[in-house]
Amino acid sequence: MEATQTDFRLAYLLHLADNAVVLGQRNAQWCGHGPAIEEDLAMANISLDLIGQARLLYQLVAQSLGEGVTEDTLAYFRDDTEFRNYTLLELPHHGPLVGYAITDLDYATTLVRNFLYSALMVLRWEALQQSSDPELAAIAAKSLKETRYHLRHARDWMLRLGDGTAESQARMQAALEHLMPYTQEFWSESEVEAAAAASGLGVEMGSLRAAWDALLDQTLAEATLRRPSASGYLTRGKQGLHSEHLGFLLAEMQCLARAHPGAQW
Amino acid sequence: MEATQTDFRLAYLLHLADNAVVLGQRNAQWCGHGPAIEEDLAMANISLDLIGQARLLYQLVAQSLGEGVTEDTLAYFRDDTEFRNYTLLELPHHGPLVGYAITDLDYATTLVRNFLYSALMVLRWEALQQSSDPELAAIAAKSLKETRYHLRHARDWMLRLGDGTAESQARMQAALEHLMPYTQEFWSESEVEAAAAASGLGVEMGSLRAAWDALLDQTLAEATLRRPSASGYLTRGKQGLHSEHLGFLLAEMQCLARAHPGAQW
Amino acid sequence: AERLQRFQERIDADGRIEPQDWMPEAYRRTLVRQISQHAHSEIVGMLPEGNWISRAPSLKRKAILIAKVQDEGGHGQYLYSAAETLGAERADLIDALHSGRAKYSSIFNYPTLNWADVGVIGWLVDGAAISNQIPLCRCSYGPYARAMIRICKEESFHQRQGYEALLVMMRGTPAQRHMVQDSVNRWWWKCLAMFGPPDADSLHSEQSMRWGIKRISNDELRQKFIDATVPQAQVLGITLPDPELKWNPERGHYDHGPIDWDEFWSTVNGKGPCNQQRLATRVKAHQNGQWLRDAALAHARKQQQRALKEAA
Amino acid sequence: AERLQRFQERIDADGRIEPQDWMPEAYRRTLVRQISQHAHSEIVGMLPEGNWISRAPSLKRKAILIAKVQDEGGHGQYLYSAAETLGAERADLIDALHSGRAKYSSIFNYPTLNWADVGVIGWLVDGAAISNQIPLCRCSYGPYARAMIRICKEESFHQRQGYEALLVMMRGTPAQRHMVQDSVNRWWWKCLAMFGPPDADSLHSEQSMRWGIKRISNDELRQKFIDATVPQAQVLGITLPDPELKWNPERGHYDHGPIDWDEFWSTVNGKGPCNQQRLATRVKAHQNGQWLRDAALAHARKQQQRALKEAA
Repeated sequence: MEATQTDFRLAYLLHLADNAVVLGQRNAQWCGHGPAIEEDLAMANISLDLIGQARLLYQLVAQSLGEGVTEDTLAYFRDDTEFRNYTLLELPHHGPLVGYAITDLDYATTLVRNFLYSALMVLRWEALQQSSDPELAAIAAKSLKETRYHLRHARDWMLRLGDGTAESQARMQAALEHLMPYTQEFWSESEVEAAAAASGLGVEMGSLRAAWDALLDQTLAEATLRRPSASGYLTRGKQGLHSEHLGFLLAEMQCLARAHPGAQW
Repeated sequence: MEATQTDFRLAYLLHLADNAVVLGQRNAQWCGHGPAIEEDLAMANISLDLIGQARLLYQLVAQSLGEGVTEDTLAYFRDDTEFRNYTLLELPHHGPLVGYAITDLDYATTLVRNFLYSALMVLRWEALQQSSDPELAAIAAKSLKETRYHLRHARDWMLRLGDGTAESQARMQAALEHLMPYTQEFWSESEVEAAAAASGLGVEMGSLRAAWDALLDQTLAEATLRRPSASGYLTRGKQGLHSEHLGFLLAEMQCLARAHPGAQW
Repeated sequence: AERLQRFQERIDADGRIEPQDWMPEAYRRTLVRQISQHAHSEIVGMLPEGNWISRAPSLKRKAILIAKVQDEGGHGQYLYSAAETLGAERADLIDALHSGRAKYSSIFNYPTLNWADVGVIGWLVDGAAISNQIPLCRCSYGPYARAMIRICKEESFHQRQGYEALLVMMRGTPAQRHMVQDSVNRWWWKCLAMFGPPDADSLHSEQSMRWGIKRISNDELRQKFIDATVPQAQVLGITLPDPELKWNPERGHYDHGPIDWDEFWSTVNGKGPCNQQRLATRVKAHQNGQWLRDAALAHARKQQQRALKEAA
Repeated sequence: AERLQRFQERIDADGRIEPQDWMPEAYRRTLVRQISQHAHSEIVGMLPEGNWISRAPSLKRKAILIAKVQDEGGHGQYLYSAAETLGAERADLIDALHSGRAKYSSIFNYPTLNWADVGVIGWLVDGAAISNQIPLCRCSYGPYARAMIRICKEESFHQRQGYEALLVMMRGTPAQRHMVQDSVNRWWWKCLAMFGPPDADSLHSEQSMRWGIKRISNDELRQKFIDATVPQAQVLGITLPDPELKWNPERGHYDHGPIDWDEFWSTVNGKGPCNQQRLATRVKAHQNGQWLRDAALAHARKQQQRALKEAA
């Protein structure tokens, strides 16, 4: 019983941490390549927040695991199949292409993803402030403030670019069509989430859905964008079944740390 | 004396092998993304030849080193600073951009590089057939045949694309301007090459220069392309001082092998 | 009517129809559809395996993989040529693929997630493809039959290579064995679905049988594949992910559990994990290559005009 | 002439010139050139370190590096603002950079080749930059002086962070120590050249001194930097790659070997290892962002028109 308790707690925290580190890694790719200096700074800021959140969450897990496990062991020495992030967050910053395609970054994809995810996380962190785990509740309170900023940033751009030029609207709509099916994973059942919700550690995701839908609909209306159907393949990144993209992301992220096992930095 | 003999022999063979494996890795990136199916096949073919050459050369080195060293130890478990390839060959398939830029592949860059390098290697393998090292001479004979095909492929495209449309000519000329300065490294002195040439193992690179120049000039004239000056920064990849690009190339190439040290495949 | 009778007689006598022969329009259309779909599958099929070329864990395996993916491109090429003998234009066929009108084998809409997938695709996916294709070597249309003979030979080689790579991994570290098992778990059911829906639900089969384009039923081919694969899995030391899989001495065949046809049809109808990315990658490669193909054409025209001028 | 006299008197009395004050055209031009060049350096300077964000070997170092690169972008932003107080348009300044008319610090034309470069850039490159910049905190032009105070504060923080990261690496594995030494070998001489040519050869210095834009000579600043750095290198346990570097008790300073000014000028004049790739990367980012900036402008106009309509 005790073991199971720990199991789903750690799995739940890892899911939250992996989400943050993977999106943080992705968003940091814009550093030096953004469409305006202000956006380089904004994206760096969002990345920093996410990596900060990931660190706090990994540290909680590391404490529980003991035996020399650190935040870095968890970020750098687990393989892709051990990661529990939403598939949405590992996708590159462009439309649908195979894992080893190399192509220009598209800021529309970046902004739409940040909107879809931060809209969810504002609601989730809000709820997690009442988590039965006081340490998670504290992280939630801190992350909520940061995520509200991420949401505002993404939402502002949704409005400006949706209702900007014909080109910007087309780009935003295309990004939305591409990414929307991945949001199904937010609402799919997972044993870990169910157990976490039942125990009071986590939150019942279904309870956030109406608010998320409303936020999305209202933003899209203002942005003069159409809401695409979210149907299509149901991804399962949070259960460890990822896309072809995560392997490449982690290969780059982990290469140096793994070349020097045991080294301190 | 004997030790030095071995040192420069191994260093020379590694230089040749690293050239082949790095360009082979680069050219294989086109697989599935080429401008026509025929080009996917041609580039795969060139890659295969280069990787085959690298294997033979690494095997020679591994034999000399003994102690369980294999071709794969040399390709997968050396760091970027230990690689001795020309910088030209590690550049991505696009114009000058920083190491962590992500952008579309440009086939013009690919073809111009293959031309500049295979023009050199046809001459070099030809000469190395007379190497005092019979094993290297045998590899040279085999590689010469392959490289002649690589040169013909690249040269045909230089002519067609140089004297094709205005756009294709501009793309080829731009690729030429970008890559030409890197060819200076072909002619710069290195101790290893000097020692190899002196001993009869290698070839005096200066002795190939007039023929390379003539081949280039004649091809450019036919292709209605201008020969840019080759001045600019003198790269030193063959001495282990690389660009920002090699680290990324090797991180991806080596990630799986390094995640499973000691495994057989 | 007389021509049609001669045509059917030739087929019934196991003769070959050649490009210059008369053939019914529907026969021609069916063949163009099937051959081009097969060609598209070879081209799209380069992508899942191409995904691992840059990360192949040894130079030998890298070379084998590149050669294999190259062979697939080659198969695509001569299948397009076979379709061209029926009057189809390659540009039209490719356009049909890119616009979503033509299909390709749905198996390539699944991702390759670890290195063992390369071996498993060789062993199981190519294995299933060969089972499907061997009967086509006796297909009534000559150019297609001859292309299939060559393709089947090369595919069998790939299948043995794939299996051999898995044998080496299964003799390796626990992590390597785990990769193989994980990969088989993901691909096994998809491969069984490759033989198509149960005979009872199959649309085109009957007419194709009569025309000598299809010669063995889906269920029969699937059973043969399972019977051949189970002992190979045992030698390998992996578990096929079907608790109902067991030898039935009465039938003289292995019984197996039910295939999830909903999942299969969902993927066929565009909702698989990689449908969009596979197609978009091909479209993008084609678009990015436009300037080169245009220039090659322009150069050829210039050359021609120069030749004409010199001749004049 | 009277205004000019008052202007020079204010400067000589160590007063500040503010945007609304009269100033000679040449003073304004010199400042715009210098401030925008400094802003460009901050922006281009994001690239060498940005190269390692994705590969930072721990989450803590990744966060520190992102924050640092972000700070550099921020410095660029407020330096552009300072230039704007002199009547310059940011779009023009950026265009001057992208078209190659404006310069940026040549130090960013060298590649970052291992992780230690991130620490060494903090310690040595930022260190040299601070030595150059501290006198600018007393620059005669108010907005520039105030921007420099803030920038120097943040740069000093970066410098300490860089040095601390190197200390940790030097206490680490032999491979880590080797990285640090390799990095120092590559950067040391480039950093000494950052102070500019010897006073004897320096072009703009004299006038700039008189205008209170420059306050200490190149050679003096360089000497101070060396004197401060040598003991830090000893604590770190690395060898500075200059066999002639030694304490001269008579001068009360460290003597050093000759700087390779040919290499320096060659890089300044466009032939460094990364000149093209740095500039092309900035140009491409700018071009790729055009659609977004256009759309933001279009949106703002629409909003304005709606507001006007409502008001009417």
